[in-house]
Amino acid sequence: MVSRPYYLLIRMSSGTEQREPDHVRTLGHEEYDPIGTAILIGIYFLILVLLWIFMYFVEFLGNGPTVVGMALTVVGLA
Amino acid sequence: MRISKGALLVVVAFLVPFVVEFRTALSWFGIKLSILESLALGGVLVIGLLLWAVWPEDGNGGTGAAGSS
Amino acid sequence: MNIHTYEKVWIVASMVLIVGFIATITYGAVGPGIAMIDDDGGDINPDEINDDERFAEPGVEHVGGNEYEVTVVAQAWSYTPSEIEIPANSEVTFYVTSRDVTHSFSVVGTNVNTMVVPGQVSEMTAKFDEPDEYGILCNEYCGEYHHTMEGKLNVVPEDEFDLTELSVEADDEIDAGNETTITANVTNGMQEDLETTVSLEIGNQTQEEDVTVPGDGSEEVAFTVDSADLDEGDNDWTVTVDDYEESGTLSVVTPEGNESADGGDGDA
Amino acid sequence: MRNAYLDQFPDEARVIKAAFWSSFIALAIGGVLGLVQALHRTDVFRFIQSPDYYTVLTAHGVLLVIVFTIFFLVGTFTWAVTTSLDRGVVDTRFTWAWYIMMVIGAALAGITIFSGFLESAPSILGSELNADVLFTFYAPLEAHPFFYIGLVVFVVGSWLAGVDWFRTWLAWRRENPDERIPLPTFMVLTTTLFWYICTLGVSLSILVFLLPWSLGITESVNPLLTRTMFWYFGHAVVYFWLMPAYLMWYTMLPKFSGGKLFSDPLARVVFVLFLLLSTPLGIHHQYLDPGIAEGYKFIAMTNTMFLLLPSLLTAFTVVASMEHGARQRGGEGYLGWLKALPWRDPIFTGMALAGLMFAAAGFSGMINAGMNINYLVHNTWWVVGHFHLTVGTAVALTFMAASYWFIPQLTGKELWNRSVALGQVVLWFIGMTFMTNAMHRSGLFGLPRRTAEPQYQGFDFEPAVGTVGEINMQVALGAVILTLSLALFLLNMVMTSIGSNSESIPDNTYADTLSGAEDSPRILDNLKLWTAIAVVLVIIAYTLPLASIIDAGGLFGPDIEGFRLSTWVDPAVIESLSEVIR
Repeated sequence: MVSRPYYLLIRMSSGTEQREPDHVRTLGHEEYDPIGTAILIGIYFLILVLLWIFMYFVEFLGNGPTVVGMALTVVGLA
Repeated sequence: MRISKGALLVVVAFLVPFVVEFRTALSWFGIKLSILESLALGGVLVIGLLLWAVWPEDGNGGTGAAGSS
Repeated sequence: MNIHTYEKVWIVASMVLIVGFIATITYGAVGPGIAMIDDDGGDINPDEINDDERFAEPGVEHVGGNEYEVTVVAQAWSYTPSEIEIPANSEVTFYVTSRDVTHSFSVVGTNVNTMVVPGQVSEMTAKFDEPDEYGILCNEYCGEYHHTMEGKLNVVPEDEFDLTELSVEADDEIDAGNETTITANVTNGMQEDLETTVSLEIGNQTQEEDVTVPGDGSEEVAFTVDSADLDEGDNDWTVTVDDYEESGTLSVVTPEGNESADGGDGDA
Repeated sequence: MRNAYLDQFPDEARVIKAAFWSSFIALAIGGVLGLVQALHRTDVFRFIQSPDYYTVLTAHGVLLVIVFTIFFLVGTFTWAVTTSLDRGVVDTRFTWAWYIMMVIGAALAGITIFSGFLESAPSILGSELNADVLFTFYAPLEAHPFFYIGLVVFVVGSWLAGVDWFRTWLAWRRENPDERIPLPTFMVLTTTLFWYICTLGVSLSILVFLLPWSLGITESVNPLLTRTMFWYFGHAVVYFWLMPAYLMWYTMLPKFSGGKLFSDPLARVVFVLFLLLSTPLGIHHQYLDPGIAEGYKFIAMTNTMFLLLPSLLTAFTVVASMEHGARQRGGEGYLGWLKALPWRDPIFTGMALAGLMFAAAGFSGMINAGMNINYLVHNTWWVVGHFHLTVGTAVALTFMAASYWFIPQLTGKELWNRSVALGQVVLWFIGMTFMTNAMHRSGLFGLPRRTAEPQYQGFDFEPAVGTVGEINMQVALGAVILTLSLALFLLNMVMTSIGSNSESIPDNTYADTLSGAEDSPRILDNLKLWTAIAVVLVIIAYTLPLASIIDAGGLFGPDIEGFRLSTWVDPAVIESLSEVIR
């Protein structure tokens, strides 16, 4: 029923796993690609970028008047 | 059941931030939902979700990963 | 180290995000020229606020052109002045300090917002392009009536704004037959000269005089009033400069021992 | 044979249990006070006077962000050290000593705060007993000396807890000279190190300036200096609360998901970054403070932004570990694996929802960190929304979920009701959604935080979206749901504790790793090196700002006396003010 070679059907010996009857296979580091994680975190990245742009350029810069420098202050430290 | 009861509960819970934030987001585009409309939208989504969840899965009928709980 | 490819990609993406944030903020500082509140305001001893050149008389001052300075003293639980009026299309530098505990000076619905720490002067400059009315509130806890600490900032149309002040010196009474002077003192807080007309209405008479009040100066206009032109008893007068006016009453009295003494001083 | 924590370390289990219960008591009181505030300031239901609101707020803040979190932390860390080193603490009497010290400190500060409710508080040491100064106790607002003493005693207690963990680790090191530090212990030690670094600031501020001043020994303080020293500690402390939650996400959540931790080396890197960067960024809380040059604020901002990195890395590692679990449980597809996660399990679900809320908090935190954008949100309700997502959800919800695992481990009794527990964590999530969404939105139009009645005479707020009334309703609704959730949690804890012994408690273990410690360079374990770099970074970030503040205002400020605004005010002033208010 499970076709891919690295899906090993095992029973965990550890007592903690007794509550996990649906543990069906064991994946090692090499054969596991967290593709779902990559997708989720990609979505998160997009949300962050879009909301940042919205917050900075629409909400913040649109919320004037704003404190401005008498002369242009150039921040160049660090 | 297409989804475990626990997962269903969590998905229903997720609808709350979805509707709340969706309402906020819509208003940026000038679409303003009243509280009643938002509640109705939430209700429709919950019912839709419940129907989807209890509808028998068509095609290959495994019980799914978490069907046992 | 054994780092998965996806994770490497994510580390790079995270760094891009971080650098992008810093770049946006730097753009805000350089492009629109947004400055942070900093140590330019200097420090001040809270006990000496009343003796301080800047804070002794808090309020609006004209610097020149469209530049203004507003000094504000915050204390539990009010601002002095509590209502600020400035013209539209102006560049305003606020100086705010605290007499007692930490407050804030936050103009609601704008990005003009600073902490007010005792011992420090918060200095910030902002441009007000359009007429509007803003609330000011304290957003730092400053004691049990913190929530009552508020003020107002009114940005009025340019042509409705001036820093003119009018004060009038006048006698209360004048002996019949004599002359007196009503002196109007017009102060001009703006740096430019103010050309205006001072007028006095008394009885059914009107006197007018055109004056030029120098920038940041004052001018006195003296109107001579002859009791002969007035009714016996109380005469209401009004001095007007632009939108400002001051009123009073001048009583014409008959000096004692005068021939018309008919058992009563005037209409008392 | 049962092998719960209680069976392995019965003596330590008793101390940890005591610490957890101290934490729960603070949570219960602080949580109820939160409801009082939410209903009061939204004008839904007012039964206290507005001046008392600030006493409530002080108690809510101190009890939840100091007492609740840190008691839970010391319990968790003691568990983590003993479990991962597989040895008990060196001497439980010492463990009890620091625990009792922390209790005394918390009680002293707590009693002082609560005296603020009394009509006429007792006068001790020459001043009235109260501390309406909020969690930040900015001078020259002045609290009773007992408040400061209580805080210091509590913090010193936590220092001794750190000594206890280090001692235990050193004892283990002698027995295992060549082994890598187990990951949970590594996390505990790095966190403790930055706790030492950051609390130095606030302790000095209290011991050198605030306490002598409140006792009348010194005459004056420099408000900007004590404020800066507070924030030197004030942001690192939020990472201190967060680290036990991170520890749970890294070392327990993968196991509850049915998988293993994706990467031990990266977990170590993350904690090293926290050690390095947690402290030299406190000035980002002072972006709008006068008296601090823009350059220092910019440095604090870059440090803050780079501190996003460990949290972003954590997001990946933790989600990947969950996915690993889901796939081992048979999950398939790009996102279909999400269905295979154990959503029935309140421990897993609570932690997963907490992590999700933390992702949202990450965004509002980025806004807070963005120096000039801070003008928009500084001291508005936005900030309150932010930290109710972080400490109020990421931390609190993780702690509550973890308690469903810990309490059975520590008592040998089975959890009273798993369904109630599941409902509880979901309710917390829903309540927080309502509350924080409204708070964030209201910040954008300038609704202030820390204000009993944000209803002003001279002006109204102009929300771009919705109405103020709607915002208030949402917050009140959220607060009620949260209180209900809190009550269910406490009920479950009490019922579990009075239940009967069970033999079916799972073993006390923590998650395995896919990529273990052997994959990480040994230098990561060199705590001396990282501490030294952390200290250098602190010196770079703070020497110049502190020097210029002291240079301008002097160590003790320009003759600034204390203000105890609750007792100092002339009653006539209050009378006339309340006239105005009516």
